[in-house]
Amino acid sequence: MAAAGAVAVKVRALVPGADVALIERVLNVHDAPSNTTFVCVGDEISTEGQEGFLRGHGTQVVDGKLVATVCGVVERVNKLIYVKTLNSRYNAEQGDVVVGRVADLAGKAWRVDLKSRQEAKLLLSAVHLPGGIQRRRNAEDELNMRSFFREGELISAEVQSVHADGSVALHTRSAKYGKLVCGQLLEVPPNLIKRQKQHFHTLEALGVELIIGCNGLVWVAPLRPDRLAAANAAAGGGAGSAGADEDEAAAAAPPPPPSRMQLEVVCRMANAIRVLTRLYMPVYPASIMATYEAAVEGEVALADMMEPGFLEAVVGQEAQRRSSAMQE
Amino acid sequence: MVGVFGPRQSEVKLGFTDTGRLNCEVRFTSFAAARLNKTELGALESSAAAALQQALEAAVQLDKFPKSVFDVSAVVLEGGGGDTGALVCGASLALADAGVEGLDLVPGCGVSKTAAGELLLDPSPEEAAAEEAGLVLAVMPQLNEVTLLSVRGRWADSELQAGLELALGGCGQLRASMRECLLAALAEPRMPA
Amino acid sequence: MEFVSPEGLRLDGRRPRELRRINCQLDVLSNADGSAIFEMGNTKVLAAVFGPHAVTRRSELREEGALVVCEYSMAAFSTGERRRRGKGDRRSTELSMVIRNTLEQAVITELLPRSQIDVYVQVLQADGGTRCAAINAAVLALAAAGVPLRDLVAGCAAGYLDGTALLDLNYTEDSGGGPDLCVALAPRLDSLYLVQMDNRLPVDTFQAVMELAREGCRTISGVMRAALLEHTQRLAVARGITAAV
Amino acid sequence: MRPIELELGVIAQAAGSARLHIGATDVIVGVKVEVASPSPFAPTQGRLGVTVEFSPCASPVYQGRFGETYGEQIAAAIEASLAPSTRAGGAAAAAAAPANGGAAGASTSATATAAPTPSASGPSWGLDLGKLCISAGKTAWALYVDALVLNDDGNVVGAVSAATLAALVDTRIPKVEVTTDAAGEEEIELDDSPGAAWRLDVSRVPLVVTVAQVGSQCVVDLAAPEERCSSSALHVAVNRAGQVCGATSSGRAGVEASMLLAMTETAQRLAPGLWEQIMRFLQSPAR
Repeated sequence: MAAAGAVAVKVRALVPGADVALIERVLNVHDAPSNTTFVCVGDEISTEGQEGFLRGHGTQVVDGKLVATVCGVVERVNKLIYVKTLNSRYNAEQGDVVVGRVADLAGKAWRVDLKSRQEAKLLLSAVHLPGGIQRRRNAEDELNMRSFFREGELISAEVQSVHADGSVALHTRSAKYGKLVCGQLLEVPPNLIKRQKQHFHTLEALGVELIIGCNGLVWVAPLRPDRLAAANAAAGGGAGSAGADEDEAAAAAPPPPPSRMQLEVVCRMANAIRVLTRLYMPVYPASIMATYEAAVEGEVALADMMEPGFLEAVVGQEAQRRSSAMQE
Repeated sequence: MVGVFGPRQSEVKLGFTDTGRLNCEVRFTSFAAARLNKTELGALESSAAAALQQALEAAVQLDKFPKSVFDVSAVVLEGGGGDTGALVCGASLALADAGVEGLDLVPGCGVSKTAAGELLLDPSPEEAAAEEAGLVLAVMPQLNEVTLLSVRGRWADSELQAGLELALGGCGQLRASMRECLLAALAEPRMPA
Repeated sequence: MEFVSPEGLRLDGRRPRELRRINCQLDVLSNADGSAIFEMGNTKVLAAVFGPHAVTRRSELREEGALVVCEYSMAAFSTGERRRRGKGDRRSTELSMVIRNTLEQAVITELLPRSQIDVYVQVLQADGGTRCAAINAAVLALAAAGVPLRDLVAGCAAGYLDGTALLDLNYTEDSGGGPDLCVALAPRLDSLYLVQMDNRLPVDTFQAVMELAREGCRTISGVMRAALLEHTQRLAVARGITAAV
Repeated sequence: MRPIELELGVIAQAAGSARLHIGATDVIVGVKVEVASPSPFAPTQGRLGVTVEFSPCASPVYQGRFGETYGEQIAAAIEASLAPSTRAGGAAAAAAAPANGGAAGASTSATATAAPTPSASGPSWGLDLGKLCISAGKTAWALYVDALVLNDDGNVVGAVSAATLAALVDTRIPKVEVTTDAAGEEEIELDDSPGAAWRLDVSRVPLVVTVAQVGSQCVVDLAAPEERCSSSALHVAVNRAGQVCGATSSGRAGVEASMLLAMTETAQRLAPGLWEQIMRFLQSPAR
């Protein structure tokens, strides 16, 4: 991570499960309010005091009793009882904003890896043609599909529909969707991401663009005033720079190379998300900003953001926030 | 002895790439490596193949051959010291002879450092066995780009630099003779395949 | 060789019906969707689950349910005597099949049509009972990955040496030449998912050994359940779920 | 560089072991010692074997035999850094064999002398395999270094090398005594008590550092996504004094000669500090 020549290397003991211990210590797991019910696979879920129930996700009925099939938190909505898992793959829902990587081309569609349960397809008919022309896609378009998106490229898209068998169809029929270049990609467990009204965030004051994909892939990039225009141009065929992504090296890529300041902000933002992920904390703009600001205020160096010291500070901050929320 | 086959179509199961692929295979004849048992021979062959692949990959313009594969198979007839260097030279010549577009010829050669600190270009087997340290270098002389470097033994800074320069010089000489050889081959009438 | 002393103690000082010390760690690898380390005495097994995801080989796609893929491998340093085990030797292949069969029954595959779950089991230390430890680690990893399971299946071995039924054999006892019974049990459903035995054993003793192994499975399942619950609770708290309610 | 996290003695069945985290890269190295017969090329030396395996737990792509070649390459680089004569010398001796054989017919001694014979003080760097000899030509310790990569987040070579160093420090080799009985047969007695075990001298063991070229910069300790952006890399073995003890290049593109020297220099600057840091940690009482 550091530039060549920096010799200071830290060597320390490996403590397995240090992060978890940290959470436990600071957030007082055992003192947590126990009005929620945790279940483990095979546990019986009590249905007492309820006349009849509806079996939801993560449950099965054995000998007339409701039994959990996943580990998680029991949720009850009227008669429906289901178990919410805390760690599982992304389950697509219509309208979700997602970030994915083009895996390969299959006939008239791109197969996109969303880190989801099943593959997602982006049909050729679901992308804008150059110049926004409205017409049927012909065989020539099919041959030129690689000029839109190539294998290995990152794209942002929206879930158009989820088929009955679970497979996903995407579309990029909006200027905000499309190819992603010159930024960093982060992987977050999808359960840590909350579905929100807005998944595209431009933080103009900092010069950062943030896309929080519902599928757990998060894109952080320096804000380019011309991005929307560039996205259109890229879709307009003849996309030049391919392959190299998600790295500072991408700073060398065409139009105006972001300043060092901007890159630092991007890295700090990315590290803030990494910290949250490591601590199993929800990832949404407010939490990212809080972590980011804590790092700026504490004058924590970029490389030190993953250090135990800062992790502890973040957890401490969270604990404080919660206790004040409780008092209110 | 090196043969080059290709370009041919890539196997579908390997998936799509927009650049070509280079498969290298090296075999030692049983008398070239008589003292080795099967497993040692296998290790030697695979490491030689890896080195060969590395040396050539940068020189062949693979992006001009999308979806295709080249097979380079080499047989070491007699191990007489500096096998890796000779392999690289031979394979590079074979690729050029097969009409594969390349950035440059890739000569390769070795340098040995004796216990007394002397540097020997292209060491003989006895010299190589008695060496204190050695290196193998493959380079594209026209571009001055090193494609393969493998150093063994302990080197002081200045020695390493001197050794590299010596090897670079050796590669320059090799390239000249390789070029002549290719030109001579062009001049000769070809047998129809 | 005497495996059970006159005082009724085994070579490692355990009682015949006693399990070794169990330790479970969850989510140990960052790349995997779910991972777990299951330790039982000196046996230590790591399992990683990737998926469910789209099938990698289309020819293996199953419309009706998920495909479970298993690979079992032993680290070169895991055994007492160092033996270079290439990947894919016969024992590993056999064990991969055994684990796969067990897990395929444990996972509710119908809920995940057209998808694939990769389960990789890596033995870090082997001291008898790797088969069962591998199943336990894999089940923990599956549960940690949020894959729906019929029950918290647990595996346990039992044997019969010196006229005594012994629970959870270690390596020395395992190579003692006596019968060795490996069982995987779904405790709530009370159904057996795997029964494997080598060597001969009288039918009436079999009952006793079987009962012992099932008892062991129940205990192990309990330990695994506690570990999973604690882990779930930690995650929930970190996520602020409890605080929000 | 990213901070390194180390844990020793993780594998009970090994003579020495270490687990190392660097970023999300996670490797376990186990060292095993066994009594074996020495190689016919070097009758007075112990044997050394290095393997590097990628666990499929690291990523599904390592399923089956995939990644074996990569592992072999890393193993060769590490092995060459630990002992000067095993692999490189073996190849040289093999190459020398036909030449000598042709000249001197049955004279096998010619190759034996031609094979690198380290001076009495041991080799100038690496492990002193002469110390691993129990009885010349008959028995010697075989040292097996097995690395298992559980997670790949870049800089695997560096991680394996550092973990190997730590595992070697952790390694205890039992004392043996050779007694000759009446019939002239040699017998080996093992002293299993932990107090009688000796440790290896690691002061000359070099560390392998990977320096990569990204754009026109020399970069060390790349994370996995960064590794995909680098055009070429040089694995340099450097001892604590900063001397180069071997190097291998990898990557798909050529490197300019001047760049190559810059990369070597970077490694030379980095490695001694890293070496000292690791040793200081291993010797600190906090451990």
